[in-house]
Amino acid sequence: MYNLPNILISTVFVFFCAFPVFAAGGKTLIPPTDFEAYDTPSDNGKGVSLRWPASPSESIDTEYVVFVSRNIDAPFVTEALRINSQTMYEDNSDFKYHYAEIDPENILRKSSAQNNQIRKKEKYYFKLAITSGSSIVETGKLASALPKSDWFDWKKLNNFVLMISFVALVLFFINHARKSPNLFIRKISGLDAIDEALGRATEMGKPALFVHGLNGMGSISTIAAVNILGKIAFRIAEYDTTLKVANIDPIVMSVSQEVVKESYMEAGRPDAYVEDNIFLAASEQFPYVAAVSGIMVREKPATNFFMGYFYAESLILAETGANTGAIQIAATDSYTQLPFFITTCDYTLIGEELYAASAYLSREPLLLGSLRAQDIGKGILIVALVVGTILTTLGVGFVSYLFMAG
Amino acid sequence: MNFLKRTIPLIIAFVMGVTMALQYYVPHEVSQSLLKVVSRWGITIGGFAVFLGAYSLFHLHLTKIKRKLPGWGYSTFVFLGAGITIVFGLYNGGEFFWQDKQEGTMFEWIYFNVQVPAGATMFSILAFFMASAAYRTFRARTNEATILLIAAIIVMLGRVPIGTMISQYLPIAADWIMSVPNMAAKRGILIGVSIGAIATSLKIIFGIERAYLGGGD
Amino acid sequence: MKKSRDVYILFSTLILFFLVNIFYLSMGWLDFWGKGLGIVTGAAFTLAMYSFLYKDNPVFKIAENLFVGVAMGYWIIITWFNILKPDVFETILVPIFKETGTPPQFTILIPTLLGMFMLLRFSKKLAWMSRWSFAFIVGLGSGITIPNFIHAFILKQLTFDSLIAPSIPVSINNFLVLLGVVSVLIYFFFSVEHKGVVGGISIIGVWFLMIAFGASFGYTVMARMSLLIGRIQFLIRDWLGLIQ
Amino acid sequence: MIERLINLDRRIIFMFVAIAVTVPLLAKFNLPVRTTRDVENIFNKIDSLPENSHVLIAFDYDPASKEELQPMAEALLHHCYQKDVKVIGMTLTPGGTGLAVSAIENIGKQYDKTKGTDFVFLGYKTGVELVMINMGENIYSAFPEDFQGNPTLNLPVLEGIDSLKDFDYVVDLASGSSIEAWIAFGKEKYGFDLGAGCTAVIGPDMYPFLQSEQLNGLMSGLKGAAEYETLIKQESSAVAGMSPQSVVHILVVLFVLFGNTMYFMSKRNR
Repeated sequence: MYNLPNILISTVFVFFCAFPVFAAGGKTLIPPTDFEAYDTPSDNGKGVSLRWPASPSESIDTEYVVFVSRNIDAPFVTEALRINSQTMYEDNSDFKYHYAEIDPENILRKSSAQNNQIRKKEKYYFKLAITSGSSIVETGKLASALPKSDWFDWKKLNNFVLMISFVALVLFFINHARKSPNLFIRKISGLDAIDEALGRATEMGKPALFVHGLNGMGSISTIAAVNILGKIAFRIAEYDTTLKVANIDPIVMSVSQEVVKESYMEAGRPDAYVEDNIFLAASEQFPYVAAVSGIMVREKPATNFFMGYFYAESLILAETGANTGAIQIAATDSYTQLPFFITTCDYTLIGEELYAASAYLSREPLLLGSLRAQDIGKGILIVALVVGTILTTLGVGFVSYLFMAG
Repeated sequence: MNFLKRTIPLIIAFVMGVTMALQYYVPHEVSQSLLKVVSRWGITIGGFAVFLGAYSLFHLHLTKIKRKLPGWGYSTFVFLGAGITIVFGLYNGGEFFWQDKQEGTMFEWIYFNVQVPAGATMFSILAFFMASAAYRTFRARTNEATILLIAAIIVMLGRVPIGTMISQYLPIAADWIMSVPNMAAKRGILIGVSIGAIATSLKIIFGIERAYLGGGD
Repeated sequence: MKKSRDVYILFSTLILFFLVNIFYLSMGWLDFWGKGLGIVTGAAFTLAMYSFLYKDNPVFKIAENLFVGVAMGYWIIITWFNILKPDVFETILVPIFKETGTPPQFTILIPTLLGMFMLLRFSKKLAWMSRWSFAFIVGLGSGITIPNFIHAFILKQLTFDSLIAPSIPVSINNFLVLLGVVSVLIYFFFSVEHKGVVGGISIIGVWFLMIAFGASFGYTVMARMSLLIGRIQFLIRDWLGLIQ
Repeated sequence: MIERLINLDRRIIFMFVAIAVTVPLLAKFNLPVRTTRDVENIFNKIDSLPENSHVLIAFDYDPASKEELQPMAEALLHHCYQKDVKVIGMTLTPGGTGLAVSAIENIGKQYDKTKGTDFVFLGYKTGVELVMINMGENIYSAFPEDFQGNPTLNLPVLEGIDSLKDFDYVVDLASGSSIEAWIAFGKEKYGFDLGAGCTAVIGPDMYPFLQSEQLNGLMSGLKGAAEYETLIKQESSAVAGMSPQSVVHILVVLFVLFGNTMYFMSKRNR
């Protein structure tokens, strides 16, 4: 089935091969002594790995060329790879071996302009040559490989083990917390301030203002914020002060109404609950800012709570609040806004402290359990980091190898 | 009915979650094709989400208008803006929406001369509030806030050309702050947040976290 | 009294804006039928937004609500042309009625249906069907998140740099990075009371956090100022032509 | 006296800011911009690309961040077109489409580039990580058509591109969390070189990725854009913005120092 040009090219090839050692600018090219091809491990069945030892004639103007063919007898005309001889060394081989992964089917298809999508499972043959200028010298050995698909990527074993252990941790601790909801959580310092702030509001006879942030009920930050709101409302009912909650999302508003109402009932003060105090301030970011700032300036609440997920509005709200002289307590996991809360509020719960506070107050097993599981996950990573760095310093790469990303 | 409303969604989430998590470890062609198909489906489903957003927005403003809530008059402008844009978008420069998108239409004019300037200006308003907060409220109330403000001042000066003129060490100090303490803290935060995200994903897959299903039974 | 002053300011600003534009257009500095009208509209919206700085006012509210509407309209139209038209309309509907050379891809019906179910969230009776779609998307998202996050944000982020580096500053920095990462992680560790050694390390964690927040603070100031610079450039270059 | 100074009307402070920005712009003095390693890395990467390489630019921002990211996008495009690199644009933000397509096409015209052979804008897809994964498996599946509705298969500009890993370089210009997604679901999953440009707000959060080499370079904010303009020797609006930026930063620093001095003085008086 050979067509004419192929025969021509192969003849040229035979001609080259007849003179294996060519003089290139007075330099003799020595081909690599060995050449191997094998199915790339842990891949999708497309790749073939090629590996060969470095040749002594490597230089900047020398290149390696690999030819590929479907047939051992067919001429090797399609270039599968052409690299500078001083590149693509195998990792950790100390420049002694070259390594490359190629997709032979893709290369052959492109060269023959075929575009059928079906891949045949067949063996590929490879020939390696070293070239410089017009001279080319081939390695005597032909290599062949049959690519095949694999069902597990062994390079990702550590990832898999981590995932499975973390699944086990989360499920175990959530179950554990359901049985014994007294899992220890450290004190969150900002939380003590809540009582103090509410006490002051009572003394001054001024309301406390609670702001949720912009996110809807789907966000964990808002859920945590609503949990804390429930506890604040309980205290408020006991102290007999007014609580105002400014919302931007109608669903968050109705959930907040429920939560606050429940807390008032729990505190035995259902009569003190006023539904209109939990209201929709506006529906867009900046009108919301304007509305809430207006409330702050007009009513001068003694205490402002900013809890949930905040965006750019945080700065304006916290600034206005600080200038009305209110005690401000913030809790957010939006790290970009935290700097502004820290510099304008009296107490700020940072990042995950928001979730921890909500778990601490609500004692919800779901939150407690997963918090504990995450802590253990962090603990493992802390130990790995410290031990791994010490070992690396001592020249032992064991831990860093275990945690290498595949 | 409860089976359709509650159990099936939980099964779908579980099956999808477990399959896609395991898919990551399987390099086989079959698993790759699955990923390709499922991600394409996800994009298509996501395309419909625009109507969720539109519905919430229009519903909110419609309610405002219907109940004559304070400022309801302004809500009509939301419909005006959206209406004009959609009409010109569908008209598509005379080719109508079932043809390919045309260039240089009125639809684009509205985008470039209303949405772009208004959107770009929106957050620049904060530049002013930032300065006023710097003057009136950014206080070194605590040791922590003091460290924060000092780092902020070094970075602010070190990152602009004039910093070099004040002292040649300012940009170097700013670079060091960014790439050592800032980097370390941000990495700590990143690892913590990622563990949190993984835990949340697990809870969703195992049906422990169901907030995404919405309220009701 | 105060209110009438605000109205006075509002109207004089509006009149000034019109006068400036009429002057520019009549002098031919702004070309009405070319880009001129667009630039005037853009300048109007820019100034309307900035009027919020004086106080919340009707002009700002109108501009903002219009903007919100336009942005939503734009989102809808772009979604049609970029997603729904090529992925749904032209892959299923068009090939059924017209010879296009490609057969209709009926598998796309599944995500199309799921997408439509999603919209039933607002129906009282059929809201439960939307849960199937959300379960699909959320389950899919959770599934791909877990292994990829472990790989990219945990394994790749654990760097084990030797504490004895070729130069002393590098060694010190490597040590500080380790200390920073570990102490911040310990600060966010909730199962142990912050006392003794743990307490000490967590205080170091707070310092690292504060320096990092300081950096974010500085960068945020920079960002907002850049936005303002860009808008002022628009006003004095494109609109008023005071600079080139 | 101190109390009155502290409680100065906001609007007076606003005036200071407006003047601090406007006057340097009108005075038109450009300050020399010092380039940093992170920006140089992106520049060197694109500079080293051979002709007809493929660069994917993801315009993941909307008009709200235009003033920071558009100058960056323009500088990057100038450089790509100068190097005769093929530019493929896309976005994950619906509001970003108009800005992206105008930048790609207008700057392309300046270099006599043709749509479809030298550049293409693929348009918008929703689903962030799903889009990246779908592109990583097959780019024609994620984007069967470009922004104007032309079929992408057999488009000359995409010749030799099958999926994400065939790109010589990918740059994400982001105003949100898309860089993290590009790292986790793009770069790490499919293996390509990734650079990023972002608003200054999220800039500091990107440093862990620079150190772990998950990002090869980073431009943050208008300053990053100014550095890139300096590197390609086409100083434009970002460099012009550096003098007001300097002045206004000094103003903010003075405000903080002054405000705190007043605060501590009034505290002592009490």
